[in-house]
Amino acid sequence: MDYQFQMSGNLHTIALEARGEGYLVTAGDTTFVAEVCPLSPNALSVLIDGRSYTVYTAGDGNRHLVFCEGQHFELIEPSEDSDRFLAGEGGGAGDELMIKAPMPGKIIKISVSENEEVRKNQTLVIVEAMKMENEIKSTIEGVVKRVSASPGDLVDTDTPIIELTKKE
Amino acid sequence: MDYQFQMSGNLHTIALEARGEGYLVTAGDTTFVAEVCPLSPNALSVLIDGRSYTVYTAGDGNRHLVFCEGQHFELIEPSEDSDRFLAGEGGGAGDELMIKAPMPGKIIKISVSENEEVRKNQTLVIVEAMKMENEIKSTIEGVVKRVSASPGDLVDTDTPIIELTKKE
Amino acid sequence: MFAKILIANRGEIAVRVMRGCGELGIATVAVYSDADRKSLHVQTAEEAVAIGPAPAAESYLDMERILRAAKDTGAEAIHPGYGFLAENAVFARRCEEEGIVFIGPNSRAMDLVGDKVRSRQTMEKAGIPIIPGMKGTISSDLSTSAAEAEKIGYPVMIKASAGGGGKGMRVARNRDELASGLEAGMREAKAAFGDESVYLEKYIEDPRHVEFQVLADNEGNTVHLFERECSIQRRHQKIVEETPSQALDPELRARMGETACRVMQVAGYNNAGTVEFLLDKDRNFYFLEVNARLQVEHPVTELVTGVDLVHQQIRIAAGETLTFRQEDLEQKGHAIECRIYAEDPLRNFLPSSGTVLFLKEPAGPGVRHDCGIFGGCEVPIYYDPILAKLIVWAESRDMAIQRMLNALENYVIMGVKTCIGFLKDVIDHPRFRAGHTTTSFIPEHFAEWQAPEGTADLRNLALLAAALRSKGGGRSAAGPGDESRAVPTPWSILGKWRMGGK
Amino acid sequence: MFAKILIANRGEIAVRVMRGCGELGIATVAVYSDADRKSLHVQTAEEAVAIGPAPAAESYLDMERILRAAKDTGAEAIHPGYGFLAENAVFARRCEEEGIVFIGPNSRAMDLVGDKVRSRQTMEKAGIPIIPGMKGTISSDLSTSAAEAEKIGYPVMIKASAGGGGKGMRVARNRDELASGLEAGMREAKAAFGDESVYLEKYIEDPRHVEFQVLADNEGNTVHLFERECSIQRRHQKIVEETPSQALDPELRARMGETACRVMQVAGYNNAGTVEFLLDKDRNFYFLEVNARLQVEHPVTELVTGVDLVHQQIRIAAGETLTFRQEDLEQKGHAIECRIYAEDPLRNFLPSSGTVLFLKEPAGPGVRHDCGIFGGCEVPIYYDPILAKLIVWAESRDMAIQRMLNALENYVIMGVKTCIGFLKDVIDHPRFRAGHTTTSFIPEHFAEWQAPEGTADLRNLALLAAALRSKGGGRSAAGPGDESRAVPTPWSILGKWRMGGK
Repeated sequence: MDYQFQMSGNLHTIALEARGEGYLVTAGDTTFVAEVCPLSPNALSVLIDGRSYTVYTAGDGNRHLVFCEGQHFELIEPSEDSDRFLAGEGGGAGDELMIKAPMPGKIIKISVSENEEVRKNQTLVIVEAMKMENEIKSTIEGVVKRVSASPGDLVDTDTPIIELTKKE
Repeated sequence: MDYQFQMSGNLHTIALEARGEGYLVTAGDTTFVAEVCPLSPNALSVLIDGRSYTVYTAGDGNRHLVFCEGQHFELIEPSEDSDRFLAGEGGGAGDELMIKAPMPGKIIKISVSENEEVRKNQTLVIVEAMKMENEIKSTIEGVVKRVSASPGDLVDTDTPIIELTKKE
Repeated sequence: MFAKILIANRGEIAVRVMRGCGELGIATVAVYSDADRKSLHVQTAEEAVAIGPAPAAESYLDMERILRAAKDTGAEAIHPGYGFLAENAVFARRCEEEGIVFIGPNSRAMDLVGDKVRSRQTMEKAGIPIIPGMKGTISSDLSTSAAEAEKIGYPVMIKASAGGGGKGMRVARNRDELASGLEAGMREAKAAFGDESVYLEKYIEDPRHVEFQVLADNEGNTVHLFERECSIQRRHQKIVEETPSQALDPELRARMGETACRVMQVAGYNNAGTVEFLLDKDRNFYFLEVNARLQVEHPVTELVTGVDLVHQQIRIAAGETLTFRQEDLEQKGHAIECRIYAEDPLRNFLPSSGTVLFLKEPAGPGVRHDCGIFGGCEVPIYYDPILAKLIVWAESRDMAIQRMLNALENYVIMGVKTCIGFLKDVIDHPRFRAGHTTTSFIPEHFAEWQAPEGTADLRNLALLAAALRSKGGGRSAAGPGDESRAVPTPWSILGKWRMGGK
Repeated sequence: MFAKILIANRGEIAVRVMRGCGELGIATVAVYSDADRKSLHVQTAEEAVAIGPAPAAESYLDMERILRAAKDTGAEAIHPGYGFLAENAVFARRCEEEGIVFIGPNSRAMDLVGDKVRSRQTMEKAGIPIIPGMKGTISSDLSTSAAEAEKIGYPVMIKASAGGGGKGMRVARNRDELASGLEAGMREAKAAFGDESVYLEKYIEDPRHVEFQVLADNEGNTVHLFERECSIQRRHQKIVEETPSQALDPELRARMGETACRVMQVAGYNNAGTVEFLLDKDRNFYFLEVNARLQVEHPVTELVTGVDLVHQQIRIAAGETLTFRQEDLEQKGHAIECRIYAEDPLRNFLPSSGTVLFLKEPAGPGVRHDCGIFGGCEVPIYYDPILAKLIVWAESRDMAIQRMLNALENYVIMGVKTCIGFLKDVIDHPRFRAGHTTTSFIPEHFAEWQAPEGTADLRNLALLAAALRSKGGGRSAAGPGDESRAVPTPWSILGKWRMGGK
């Protein structure tokens, strides 16, 4: 069976084939046999060529979180929403213009108004969470196209706050 | 809603009625309001009149295991099998005559044979588990009616091994 | 001794204090906001009282509700933990008025040390070395404060008078930064402590932050329990602490310890408290302030001295006399603490909130985990993002470092971002291993930090695990109606294949 | 130092040794039987090698398979843990032959101390006090052994020559008991150690069991790390250990410690080992035997001396010299260990096996949990039923007792029976609190032990929890087709009601 996951911005394909107590795994150019033993709903023991790995997992919806040997991985399973998702993540340069809330919190101050010119590193907005104020600064020189939040608003991660247009 | 459970050999009834963030609980003569907050699939936080209890649970089939404030409880939920279950538990005096395996293990030696007379405290059978030998002794004076296992047999908890008849 | 204590706090410190109470045979009362019904401190206490909505100002900072909870439950004393009302002299006084013992210093001493400006003046008069700085609280008038700043000489540090924990602190290297720093600092101070007063002082470049733990009973017996080095900071907030400090020798340690005891005696201080010093490159030390509370980093002192500070706080508050003198105390081995915050080191340590989907606590010989969370708990946005503290003890600093690295490597929190991966690289850094820890360590060596990518092998393992978790069953699998969804384990396809294979 | 070590064991001790290796930067190889694929030690190691079927004789006791696993993985040394091959001189010799370092004493010393009869003779000759008893291995001929028993004087103790851990031990108070005891003891000895030899000795009534931890490097430097009192036993097997012993004063401690070092020097012993003594009511002590391994109860010594015994074992095996002398060592505070067995105290401590359905580990300052299980693991019937060890340290014995009680109270294992509830009552017993611990403590005070019933309040809580877990939804609920079964939380009806109520 083939599976596809988005990890660190790239789409990866993995194929599993039952083999003894585990699987013949093909991932990219690599093929290996993994002996797999489920330990609990959140943990797997995997033996690959005598190496022992304990893999911890969790997730919600189509998001899989994996921890192994001190490293965290986040894998998104493409679904019906995947086109939207891929578009959002892959936006690249255009993204720099949308200032989003970096975390859930409360907007304390918006320091710019629409049509105002901003210079690089100028403070645009201050968001408070867990009693810490966080200044969000402009990464570009530009003009404020739209302000879509107000002081006092509660925002979630990635809530759009300010849209900038790059200076020519 | 009413529920019935077997606990420490007695049948208990408990009735729950939704009440705010919890339940109005009626158990025997007692009525109390419990505010209940699930913490995980294995844990509940319960507030009763300001007292805070964390209750841990697990189980399999119709058996519920509960731990609270250092105490363990085992509750059996009556099912279609419940009659058989109740009969098995309630056997009383008659049970003394059936010698059962006290734990999963291996029969090392059976020291008596059918029709043999046994005195109180005489060793009947030796079961080994986890490298420890456990002698099972007769609690009565009697006669061996039947031996239903052999040395080398693997037995589970409560597997019948020897049936005794009481001496008149 | 008290029969019942109310703990006016939440999270790991509330749990840790409750453990200490339990060991002294004292019943505990938790208070909780609406955001904390599920929290660990509510589960740990014998009793729990709801004290209001999620925002701290309406719950954990509401003195009257907390006092009422204590009265209603018959608690004879209140332990404030750290943060919230811990260093609030008004609250200490209200407790005194209500006949409830406040487990901390007397309100007069707290008044003094809590006012950073007045305490510095007092200490300066008593001959304690202090950092050059402003003598009074600053006005919000920029030109006055700019003149003060220029007199001290840039860079200057803006600090909250009522402050602590890095809140309201800003460095200003010029007049522009002073203007924005003052505004933000005062707003943060107001939000965190209900008092917007700030002051300025000379910013000492690249110092070490060395503090001394002090215990003073109600009869004036005062001892110090040696130092903690807390130089590793980000956003002016400590994340790694250790003891002994690599910067002290026995002579300097003794001198600083004596100074710390003298500070407390001058302040008329009782109970547990910490005297903070800056130590510059030339081994000059300056009195910074007194932390009139149990510190986040108190466990390293406990592990190295064997003294339980929570027990001592409670005993002193109950009127007991210290049972040891300075000469009975010694440092044994080495202890390091890492603070585990819900924050994203890749996004300027911004707090992270949400549900802890999975938790595996580190364990093993010499490993202590003071934990405020559990698998399934919520990390609310309303409070300090500290989740837990990982503390290790070992015979030597090298071994403590190794033990800490192993513990961090085996510490799993999924669902909220934490600084665990970042801390591993901090602890493993050659400069840290060599003991070159100054307050500029993080900005200097970790400004451009990136999380390690993970080897190709591990990425393949992650793909394998995700595939086994996948309910979709892959591109070629059956649709949502597939019966495999009913299997109660997430390893649904594994279960199916196994069954087929046997 | 070694780059890679194979741990020839399972369960908590394998995990604990692996942790110690990790801290020294040493990679670890686990070996596992078919019953242990899921076990914690396999997860903890970097590499894992299957070595055969579940019965220990075909896996953990199979020297050649273990040696092959070491060769195949390139392990330079083998740590045997305790039990299994730990005190098998043949195995130690096979390791020497294969050029693999056996982490334990040299095979010649192990030969000597492993033969309880010969070691007693040797020690007697060297002037070490021993218990009166038979000089040779007993024959299976009853009349000969009965004559020996009468010469020593009943009661006598039957002991396995190769033994340890209570296996093969029987007390005989008359000729009848001698006959059945010999038979069972020899069979158990054979099963446990592959050697049925047993011997007899005088049974000393109600003694204390006090042992001394010794470390000896390969150059003959020998130090002791003070005593452990291990008198609390059931079925001749320790379940509670502590240090310091309440029975020793500094003079007796020094005398016994010196004797312990002398025993090891006489035996030509190197690496870590323990000298066991019986201490009678008149404070006479008798050499019992040497345990030529890391003991189950080693953590209490670690907590009180600050010395990591696993690190020391590995360092000594790698040829390092001890870095401390006797005068550098001291006891600080008090440590207690409780062994957590899968057993039913209400059924004569019969082993319990099965699946651990839920585990909540105890935690907190001063609490160490050396754990061999996890939630969801299987406890196989094939091996020693030890699941974990709970060890606490505190400044005083009283506080250690309180800490242990709290930790036991918050220790949840569901699915297999354990001795946790029993241990709580042992630790809380006035005679234990008073330090009156002798080997007859359990039979004397706990023969009729019953688990506490639980208050009516707790029983009602249990009913409430079971009702909320109930999938059946009560007498009046829908049948098996009910959709509520699909809800992934066990709190299905709760979820439904909540949703309705909001």
